[in-house]
Amino acid sequence: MSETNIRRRKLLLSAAAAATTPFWINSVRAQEGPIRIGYPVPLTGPYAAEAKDQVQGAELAIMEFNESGGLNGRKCELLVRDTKLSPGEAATRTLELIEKDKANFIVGSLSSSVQLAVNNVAKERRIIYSSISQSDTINEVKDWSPYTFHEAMNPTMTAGAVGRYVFPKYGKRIAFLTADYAYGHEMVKGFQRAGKPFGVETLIDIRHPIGASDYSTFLPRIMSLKPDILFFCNFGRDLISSIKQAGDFGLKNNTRFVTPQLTLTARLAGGSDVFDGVIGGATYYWRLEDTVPSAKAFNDKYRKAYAGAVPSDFSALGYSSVRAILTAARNAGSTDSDKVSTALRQLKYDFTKGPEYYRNCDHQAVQSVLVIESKSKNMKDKNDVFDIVAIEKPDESHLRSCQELGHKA
Amino acid sequence: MEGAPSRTPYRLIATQVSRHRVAAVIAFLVVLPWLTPSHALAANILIFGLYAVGFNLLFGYTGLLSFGHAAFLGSGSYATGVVMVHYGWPWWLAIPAGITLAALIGLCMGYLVIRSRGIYFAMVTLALGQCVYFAFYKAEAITGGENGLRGVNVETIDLLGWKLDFQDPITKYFVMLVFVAAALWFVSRLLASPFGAVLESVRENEKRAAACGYDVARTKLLAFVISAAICGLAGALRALHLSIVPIDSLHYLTSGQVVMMSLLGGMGTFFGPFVGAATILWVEDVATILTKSWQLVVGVIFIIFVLFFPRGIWGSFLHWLGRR
Amino acid sequence: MNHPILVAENITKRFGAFVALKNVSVAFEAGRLTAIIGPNGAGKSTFFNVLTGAFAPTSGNVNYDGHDITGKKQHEFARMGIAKSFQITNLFPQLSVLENVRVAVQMRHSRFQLLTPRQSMKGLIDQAEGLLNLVGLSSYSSQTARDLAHGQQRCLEIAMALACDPKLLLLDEPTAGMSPEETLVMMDLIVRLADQRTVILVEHKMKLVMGICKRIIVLHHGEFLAEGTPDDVRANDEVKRVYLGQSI
Amino acid sequence: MTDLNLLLLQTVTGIALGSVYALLAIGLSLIFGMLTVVNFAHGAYFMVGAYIGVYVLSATGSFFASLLAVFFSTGLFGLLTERVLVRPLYGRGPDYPLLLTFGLSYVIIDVIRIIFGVEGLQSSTPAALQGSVNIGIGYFPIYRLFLIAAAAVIITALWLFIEKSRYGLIIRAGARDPEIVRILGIDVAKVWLLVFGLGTAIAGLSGVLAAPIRTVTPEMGIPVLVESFVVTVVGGMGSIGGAVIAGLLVGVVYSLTALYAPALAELSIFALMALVLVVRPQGLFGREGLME
Repeated sequence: MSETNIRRRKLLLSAAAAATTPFWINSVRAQEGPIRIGYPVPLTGPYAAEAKDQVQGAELAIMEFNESGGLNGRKCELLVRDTKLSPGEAATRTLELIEKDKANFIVGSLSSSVQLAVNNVAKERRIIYSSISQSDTINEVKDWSPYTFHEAMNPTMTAGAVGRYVFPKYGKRIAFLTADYAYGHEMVKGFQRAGKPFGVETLIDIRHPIGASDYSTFLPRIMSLKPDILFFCNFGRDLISSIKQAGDFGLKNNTRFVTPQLTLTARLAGGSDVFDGVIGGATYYWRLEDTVPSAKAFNDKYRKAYAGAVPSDFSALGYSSVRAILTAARNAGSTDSDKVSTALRQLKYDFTKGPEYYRNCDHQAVQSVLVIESKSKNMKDKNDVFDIVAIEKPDESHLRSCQELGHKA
Repeated sequence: MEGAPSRTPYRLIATQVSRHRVAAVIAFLVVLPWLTPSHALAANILIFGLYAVGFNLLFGYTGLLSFGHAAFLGSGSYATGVVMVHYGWPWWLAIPAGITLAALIGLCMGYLVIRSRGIYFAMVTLALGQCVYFAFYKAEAITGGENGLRGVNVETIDLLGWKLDFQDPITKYFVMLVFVAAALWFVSRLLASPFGAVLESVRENEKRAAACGYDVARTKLLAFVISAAICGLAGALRALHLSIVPIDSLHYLTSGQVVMMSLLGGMGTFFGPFVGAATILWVEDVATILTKSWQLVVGVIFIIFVLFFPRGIWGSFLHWLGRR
Repeated sequence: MNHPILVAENITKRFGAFVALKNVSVAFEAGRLTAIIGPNGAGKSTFFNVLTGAFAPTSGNVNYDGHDITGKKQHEFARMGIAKSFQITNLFPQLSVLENVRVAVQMRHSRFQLLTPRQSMKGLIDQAEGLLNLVGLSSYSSQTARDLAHGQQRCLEIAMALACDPKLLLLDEPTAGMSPEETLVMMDLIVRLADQRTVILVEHKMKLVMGICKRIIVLHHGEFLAEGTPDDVRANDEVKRVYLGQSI
Repeated sequence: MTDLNLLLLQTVTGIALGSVYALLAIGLSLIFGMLTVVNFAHGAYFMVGAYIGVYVLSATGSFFASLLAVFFSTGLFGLLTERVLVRPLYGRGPDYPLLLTFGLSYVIIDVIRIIFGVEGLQSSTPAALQGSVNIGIGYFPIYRLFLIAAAAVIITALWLFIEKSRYGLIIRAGARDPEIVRILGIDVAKVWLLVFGLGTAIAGLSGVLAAPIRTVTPEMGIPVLVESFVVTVVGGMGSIGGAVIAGLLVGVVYSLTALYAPALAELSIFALMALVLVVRPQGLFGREGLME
């Protein structure tokens, strides 16, 4: 076949494609057919395990929704996309989800920067986005939109609850080892805010580059100050490395290690020795089932669906965010962004951890915060790694006020 | 080569395509959105293709392997985003701002690296690129730091009273294509110009070019700055496309990506960068759905090309056409 | 004696502990064809590289037309009218023969012109074709430079050196690796070139230069040994001793 | 703790950090000096070394056995890489091996992800080396002292090998001029093979030595690559002594900056590099003209 022939065929093909591709993709979102939830999460990269939990939680919620008849018979499907933990990649995937796959809602993400990127793309196109990753910034008026919901806790709540627990118990002279990005900075602010009434004294706040592999150079100075509490305001691998190295320097002998967010996945990756005695906050821990009925119900469903596995914080977030949106859609009787947004605002729910609701001004999920301590003894099974030492009840007064965030209400 | 008799239809096509190379590339880009699985992917190919064109000007035509070109893509994006978000500039004025900053950073970086050659050049550009990364990372108040810059939003474009919906992916694509086409025209003219000849001579034999009387350092510096400016334009368009500027657009892996694209497509060819960008982004897009090990797939393809097809896809194709 | 166009004064060049040139002073007369000869390791190539600015001398200086040019950059030499050819063939291998010369010709006219098509600059192409004609390569103009035979490549290099219309042309062993036929062609070309400009030739094979050069300079072990007409040099006892066993 | 003690302790910390940098840079520099190949997969070999080390340690319980296993396995892996992938590229210009190893690093990282998973491995300090000890100026982790000693031993062994052994002589000659080696009737290809393997083996060793203090993950080699580039540029590509001194220097500069201005610590090593480039483009101990 000659080259010209091939070219002509290609041209015909693309003309045909052009004819079938509507130019008005953006204007009308499908009100028929299945409900589509776009789910951009970091399937590959360092947080793949967390992402997998998020997906499993979301799928469980969708299974329940479909089994109970959907939205007047309309079933829901989950469109999982890999963000590779990159905001640029996430923005592209979100564009694809909205433009090509006609997603009705977007849920997901697992980093401060990725959720802000996804949020920006979704809000411009008036699509509801529910974020399941910690951030204070997304609550603020600059990034927020009527279509932005924040299911995860935010640093102010998390650090606040942990701080209110540890300050009276372990002392008022504190030091920070902080990952130098929004998450770390916000956590520091959260601790200091909570510490003000207790009169805590910040000895030093050392900022380390995110993703640093060696923390030794920051440790001698902290040691020389002999703080009562050392806060590790970092996440994932940074947390594991820095806690481990600080332990090696012998810092643990006189100083209590605290981190705002202590997750099951990090604890399992780091090992019991490294984390022994470390205190932190959590959205969810499966042992909540001992006291909270909805947690028991959620765990049972999860175990049944995933061969006995217990849900992590990320499974719980994935589950409750998706379930909240679908419940709201059912309440609204529609998938229209404005109607569902209103319904979400009116929603009071208890899916995994006791009662929750979205605050009206910034759509932050007001929820209880768990304070947990890592243990190396008396473990019932491999997942029994924390003791829940305190639970702070849902309380708007622990959040930054709407005015502070720049909202009118 | 010029003036070579075209005996077969294949050669005839090759000659025709290379004679009207800008038109040929634009024709491809016009139909691209209907060939790709999604419009967003087409827009990414458009942007990264231009990024690779800028890079290729330095690598393919001047022979300098830079591992720091993300600095230009990223600073182009940031400058465009920052003037829009913080200073309320209109989008059409923000694009030149992106180009300008990228060119300026190119000038500073070029001044430092132009004395080093070969592999050293690659390493030093990499390290300086990381410096730029840190500078933007630290300037959190302006750039948003790790969170990236959000809010580079354009809803409609007003063209003398004719309103275009910039949220419509096809409209957005074609608006960006206008800029890419202009850049391609410029690069094509540049390559055909006397200066283009000097670039080639520097690539071919630096010592000889100097002996002929060309100031090799200044020639390289100018090439470096122009290359940076084109990558800056790609960055500016990327900011508009994504409506955000992610910090990893400055990361060295983004520099590595453009190296892969250029080599895979065919360095020193006009169309190669787009072929390379399309291939890598497409493979990533498809491989991501099929397997979690997309990096493995991309890496293996890349190694095969380095070993067996150093001319790249388009370069090998042209070579094959030429031999028919 | 004509006025000297190029003067090397007390040139010393060291590479670490090794002294390649020791206090060499030579003046080259304008309009002459001068050869620098010497046995292997005499320092000819080092001297050539110092004269053409490729190496900076450890001490001493080089004057061209009354100006001190020591330490000037490579490209400035061509712009002052000093051209050279290298000992090892040095071309733009993937460009066409015509383009090789055209780029060289272009230097005097356009260096940073970005948007004019180079094909539209007919004058440059004509000049390049003229030079190819001069060195006998007209019929190869569309070939790729690396596909030429060795002797042709050397001729191409001379054409490129001529492109900047040099007053002074320095050639480093132009006949190295050539067949006897090619050597004859090259020698003939050099004699023709020497009619219009000063030519300095570095040569290993003494026999070759005896017939065509007006003046010969002999180096040995990095030092100046002798200077004079071919006959003077032939008669010089020192030179005889150095070239022991070779017929001069 | 007095300020002087803090300063000293910070310096020791920097030396411990720098010994890892030095080991990494030596491998890179060795390969470059001999083969003029910039190994972009160097960080990947570091990571592979850490993985194999942790795996062998948990299987055998012997840290020494894991060191040996890593040295030989990453070395063998390097030999294979050179023989199969890099060798066909000699003579095609220095860019090609660089590009190849860049692609290879992608592949190695993903293969490790497939074998060991994406989460990384738990790596603990060998029991005998746990805890910290008072070194007169304050408490310092025993393992980091061991790290300094281990790096010193490896560097000395390498120095003896290069300066005193027959192979070392060939390597030194070959780094100056491959032609000489060829004229001496030695198979240069074999020497290059050996050097590549040696370089990757040392990269692997630095990985296993760093494993107990870092998190062992597939991506752990990525920042390491950039850092070792900085060290080799500062020390001078191809100079082994330069790599050692620059490694320690970069470690100490980083550490002291971290003491006074922690936020600038990361930038400081790049600033150092930029400074060296301006003042001495070939690096502190680099030979001029090697890059051309």
